[in-house]
Amino acid sequence: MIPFIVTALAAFAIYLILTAGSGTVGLWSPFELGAGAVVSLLTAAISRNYFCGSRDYRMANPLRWLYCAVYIFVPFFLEMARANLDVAYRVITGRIRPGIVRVSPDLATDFGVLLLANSITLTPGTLTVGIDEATNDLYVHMIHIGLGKEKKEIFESGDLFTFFPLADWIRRIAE
Amino acid sequence: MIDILNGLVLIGLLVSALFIVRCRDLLSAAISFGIFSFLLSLEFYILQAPDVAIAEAGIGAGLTTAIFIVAIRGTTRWEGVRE
Amino acid sequence: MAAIMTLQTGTGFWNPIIWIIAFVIAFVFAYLIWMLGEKDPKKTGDLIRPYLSGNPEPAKEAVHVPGGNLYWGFTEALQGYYTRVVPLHSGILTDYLLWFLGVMAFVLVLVGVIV
Amino acid sequence: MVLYNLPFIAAGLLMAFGIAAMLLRRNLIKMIMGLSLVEAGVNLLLVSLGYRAGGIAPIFTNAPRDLMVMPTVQAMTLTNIVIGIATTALLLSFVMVIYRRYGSAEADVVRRLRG
Amino acid sequence: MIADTIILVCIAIGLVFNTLGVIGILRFPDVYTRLHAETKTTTFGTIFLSLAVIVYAISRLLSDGDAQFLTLSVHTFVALIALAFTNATGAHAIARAAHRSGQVPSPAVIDRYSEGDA
Amino acid sequence: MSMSKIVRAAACVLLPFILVFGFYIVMHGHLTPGGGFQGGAVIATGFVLLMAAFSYDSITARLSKSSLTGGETLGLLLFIVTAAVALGLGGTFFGNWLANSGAIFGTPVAFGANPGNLNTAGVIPIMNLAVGIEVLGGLSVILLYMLSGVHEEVA
Amino acid sequence: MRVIITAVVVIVLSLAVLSAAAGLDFGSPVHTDMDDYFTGFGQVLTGGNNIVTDVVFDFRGFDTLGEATVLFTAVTGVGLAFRKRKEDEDYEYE
Amino acid sequence: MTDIWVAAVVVLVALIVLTMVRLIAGPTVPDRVVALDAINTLTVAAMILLAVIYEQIIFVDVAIVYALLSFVGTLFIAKYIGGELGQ
Amino acid sequence: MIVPSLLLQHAPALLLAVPMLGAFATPLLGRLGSGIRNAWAVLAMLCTLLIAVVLATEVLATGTIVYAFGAAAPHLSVPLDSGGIPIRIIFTVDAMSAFMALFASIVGFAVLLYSLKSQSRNSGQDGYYALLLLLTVGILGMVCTGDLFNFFVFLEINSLAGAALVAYRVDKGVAVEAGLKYAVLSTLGGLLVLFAIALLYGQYDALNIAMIASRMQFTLLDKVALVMLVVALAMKAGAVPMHFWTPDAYSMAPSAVTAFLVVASQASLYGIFRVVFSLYGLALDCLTVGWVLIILGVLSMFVGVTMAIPQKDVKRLMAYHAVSQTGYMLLGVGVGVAVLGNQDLLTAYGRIAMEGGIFHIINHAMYKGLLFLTAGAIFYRTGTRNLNKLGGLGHSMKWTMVFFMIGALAIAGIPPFNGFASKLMIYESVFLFNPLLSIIAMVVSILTLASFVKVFHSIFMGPKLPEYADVREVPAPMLIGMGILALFVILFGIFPQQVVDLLITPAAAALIDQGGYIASILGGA
Repeated sequence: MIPFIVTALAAFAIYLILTAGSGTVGLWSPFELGAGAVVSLLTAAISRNYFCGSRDYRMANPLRWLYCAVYIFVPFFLEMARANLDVAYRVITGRIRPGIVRVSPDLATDFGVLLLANSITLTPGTLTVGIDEATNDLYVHMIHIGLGKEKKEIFESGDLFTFFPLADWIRRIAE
Repeated sequence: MIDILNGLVLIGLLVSALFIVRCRDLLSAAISFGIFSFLLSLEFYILQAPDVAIAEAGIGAGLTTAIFIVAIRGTTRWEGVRE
Repeated sequence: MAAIMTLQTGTGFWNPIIWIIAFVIAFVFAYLIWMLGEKDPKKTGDLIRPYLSGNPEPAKEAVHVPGGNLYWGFTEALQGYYTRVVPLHSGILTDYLLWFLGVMAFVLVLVGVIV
Repeated sequence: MVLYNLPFIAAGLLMAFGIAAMLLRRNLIKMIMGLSLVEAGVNLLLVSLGYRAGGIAPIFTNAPRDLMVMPTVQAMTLTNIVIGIATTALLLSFVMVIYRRYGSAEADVVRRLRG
Repeated sequence: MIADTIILVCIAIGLVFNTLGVIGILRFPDVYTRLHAETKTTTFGTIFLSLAVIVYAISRLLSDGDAQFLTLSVHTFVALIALAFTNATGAHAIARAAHRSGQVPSPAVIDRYSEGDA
Repeated sequence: MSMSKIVRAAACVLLPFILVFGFYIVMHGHLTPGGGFQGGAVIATGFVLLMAAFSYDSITARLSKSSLTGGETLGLLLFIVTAAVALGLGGTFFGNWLANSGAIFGTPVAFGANPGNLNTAGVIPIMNLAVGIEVLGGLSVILLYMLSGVHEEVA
Repeated sequence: MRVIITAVVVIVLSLAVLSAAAGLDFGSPVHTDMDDYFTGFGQVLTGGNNIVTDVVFDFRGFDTLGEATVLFTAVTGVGLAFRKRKEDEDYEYE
Repeated sequence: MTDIWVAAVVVLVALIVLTMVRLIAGPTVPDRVVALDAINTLTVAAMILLAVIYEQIIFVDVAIVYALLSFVGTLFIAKYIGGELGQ
Repeated sequence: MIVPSLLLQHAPALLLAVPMLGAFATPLLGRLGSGIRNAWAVLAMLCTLLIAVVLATEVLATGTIVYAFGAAAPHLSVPLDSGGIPIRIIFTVDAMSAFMALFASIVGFAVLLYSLKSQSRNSGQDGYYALLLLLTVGILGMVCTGDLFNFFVFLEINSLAGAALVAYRVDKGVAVEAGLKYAVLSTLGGLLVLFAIALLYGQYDALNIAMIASRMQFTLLDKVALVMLVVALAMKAGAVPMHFWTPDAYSMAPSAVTAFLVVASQASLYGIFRVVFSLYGLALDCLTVGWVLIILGVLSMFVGVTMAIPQKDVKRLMAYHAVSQTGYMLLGVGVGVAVLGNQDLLTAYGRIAMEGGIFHIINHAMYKGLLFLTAGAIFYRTGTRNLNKLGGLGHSMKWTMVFFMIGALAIAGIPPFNGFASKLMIYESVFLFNPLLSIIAMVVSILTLASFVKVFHSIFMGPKLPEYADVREVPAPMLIGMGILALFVILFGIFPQQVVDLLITPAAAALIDQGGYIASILGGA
């Protein structure tokens, strides 16, 4: 029952975002609200076992979402911008030193791993190639490894980023 | 300006169609088919047919590629394989 | 009765009743001829045993002609035609498509679209 | 004027490519891809038939303008797209079944029916 | 107009990064490095292009007060999120598949993934 | 075999979003671009996403062919019945018996620019929903059948 | 020989399908009366803002039913092709 | 102002055509998938910009569908390359 | 009595809606049990047959029926405010359409009854019955519609349902090969038909056949469209040299389906007639198109029958005969087209030739359906179709033998069966047009007889073979299905003039009368 409710609420929120600006009840017209209710119930009936497959409801807390938004707009975006300039430099000069390294972020939840992996992938210069299903260790392809760094057996997650420890942020969001 | 746009998209369409015909690797041809569907959808969009563009994007780019890949998995990847 | 069964074909007509009557008459004639024959022929003896060129008739299973060989002479006589036509039915889908589109192209030229 | 007809030319070329793929390639999946190309060409032709210079999409929203492109062809194209994927799926599953029995998906191997 | 300037800058940045991404796809030596160029740089460029659209929509929303520009900005933002999310996951899937299919990163100083349990 | 954990988690997060978006397209078919086919195709693609991310066995445990074909058939029956109700009301087959009637989906609309009110267009939303259900069932079950063919061969 | 025939067929058919470009004007169709009726009256008659949907489900609804039927046919056909057979139906093929 | 948007779209479409070089040249299949993904991203960008050019707000829906659904094709190809399809 | 009036008023719509509803519900009902499903399928087909009868009587009594889908009233084909153009999908059921619909549903009903028993051992019957009903939908839609795009949609339903049914026995893969060939060819044909429709739409902005006909200019694009329509539909009808899919598909499909596929081909033939007469009419170059049809017909007759003679597979042999018989129809109607512009010749023999061709359509459907069903009965009991292995079945399958004999004599044009009546009309009128063609037709007829003598000899004659010692007569539903068709064969043979007067002459007149067709849609224009 709880997965159903959680999924329905999430679906309803998505529907409201999509139809924002359609009427006068707040931003929505009453018919849209009714249709949204029906749609979210249908969606929840279909997808509750996937959306809440892990039976882990800590992401239902709105504060975490607020935190997530902050994370996306400030540290992540800055990291991305920095790294993009780096890759732009490498595209132009062609000076690369690629390799695949192992990173151990110590994250427990699936959502956290997903967020971190996508952050790593979207941050230029690094690309998640694989994942150790048991320990959640990530294998990361880096476009430029500093001289001598490849000797390290396991990278710390902080080694991948310059300004912010993104893994710590994600731990705060998702765990 | 819009005409240049139109022409570029059509050139892309023709190139990917030619690649579909020419390539002996069926998997590459299927990928090219995906690109072809993208560009066709963009062309429909430019021709003011958003309904058709959505249908082509959903069905052409998503499902048709998937169906072709599954079919290639069920048969063979290379043209000209005889057993 | 006869009138409603007549098929007018513009230049002629056809009436199944007349044909049926003709068939009946022919049958009656055949029956009459059969009647004229000997009433009780001998049922046994060498007299009624069939011979083929002096040899005794083989069992019926042995002379059963399978369907595939029935028109052997006909196909043999038209050998030249069949050696050309049968390979056309090659079973290759590409050939079938080529015939279809080829006829289309031919008719396009014929009608005068492509000069 | 001919250059201005770019979408028509492209649609015709797409159909020609598809037909060429069907006639020149022996792989069944490649032939089905050719069929899909022909279908895409027809779709493109249909949609460009309905285009009117300076027209907007036939949807009434807050952005009014006089001229609208023609809606009927778009409806027809929608129908054709769904028909196209239905056909493609059916044909590809046939090819999969054939491959399982014949061990090949080449048109000149798949020819047990001939003559 | 300040909005126009912002839009112009955003479009310029977006186009530059998209161009760099495409050049990177053409220049880099192997799949993994090309994926770097493709996923990140084009996504980043697209983010800036979408940002231009969002700025445009907000400026029109403020000047006209028309609710449809709210829809425009929200939908653009949704498209952006969807794009970034799917692109990242897709890039990971391709990289993993390429590695599983036996493609080693050709200029590479190290490859822990092959050494590991992959 | 299923794909990596990252892809699975992404599919699980994306699935409700795709479903909501598909239903959004279906419900707004008479107002914005889209409609039954397009929305149905989007939802079907959502299911296909699951088929891509998870292994065949774990998919067939939750998505059964018979329920999908049942949904498809129900959509078709709803469609044809909606069209045939017009016969009973004195119209013709496919007559739009709800348009401009003032009842549900029957708000009249004036000609011209229009922001869009969901409560319009007569039987069209109902038919959109029917076709949407039909298309989602049909397309996803086609993929499921083809995957089962591949699976049989591999096993 | 075969190659020549194929080439000729492809060329003739290409010319035929390209004839559309020679005989029609892109962007300015000659007759537009049926579609003008749709864009002019469709919204008022059915109440839907999206004229394409109006055409698909109202004016040409029967086509849509036919098209849904095509999809149903394909699903049934695919299901038959991949069905689980309890028995090997016994027949011989020559 | 509109000219700027149109020019941006033209550049994007030109980039799409340029990316097709990788599609044709790319020695392996993953390379071609990279081209597919790049074209997908660029097309979404072009669609969003075109919605502004045409002043048709609702056209953005097409871009969303696009961004969501092309992912599925990529996943299937990746699954095939990784040898995991059908198991 | 609201139901009969409703039925009368909406017969064209119900004719399609009832089998569709039947097809959609069949898989659902199949979960409840096979008996319920079979009863449902029979009920749906029976209702379709009844509606077709009602529709045909109505059309023959009152003339062309028009049904506008979604309009305020069924006959309101042209909305008052539209400026005189039809905008909705309109069914135009004239005498020709009603005739085709009538016999298609008769054959369909017989085939369905036959299938109840003949398919009872196979798996996947839910899909089988649904597809059979869908094939009916496709055929009925093709013959009833007055809208070009609608015609295309039903053509696709026809193709796909037919291909799926051909591939029904997937075990050996051979049936799937036949289905694939059929599906690829007919899909490409369908796409070319759609291309032609697009060309017509692009010029005239109309999809209604009558509307396009009234605006017809016969420009270059119209010529391209004409060729594509005619050739693609001729391919679907199985005319030589585009007939290659026919023997494959006909021989590998279940026999009941084959009998129905014949009708599906006739529907494509109807499409050609509709395109040539109603869509283009006098505007086209009658002599060229007529001769194209005649040449296709003559080639079909000759190649079909000569290819049939050396066959060993009984269904493949019959399939080649089907090709050959299609040639007669093309020949008859082709002569009609060739003299379409000349009123004197038309009354002298053109009309008779067309009537012969059209009469041959119904006769062919009946006796060829009967023959395929008997072949299926033989296959049902013996498990083989190889003529070299068969023999001596006349001892144990007497009814089947009688039905086969009726069908064989009818196809060979032996009086007093129905094949003779239509062939006689064709011979006489074609002889006036060109004696050579008539002589070829007669020779082909003789070869047909020869070929069927062979089949009859090898299957039924001869001693009882040991491997077929325990072969019995087929069950009753199969015999009933064959009996219905045999009854029609005999009836049409004995009362040809009645059938011609009742059905064929109005149909031919409706085809020739292009002005009347246009006027029925557009009003007095």
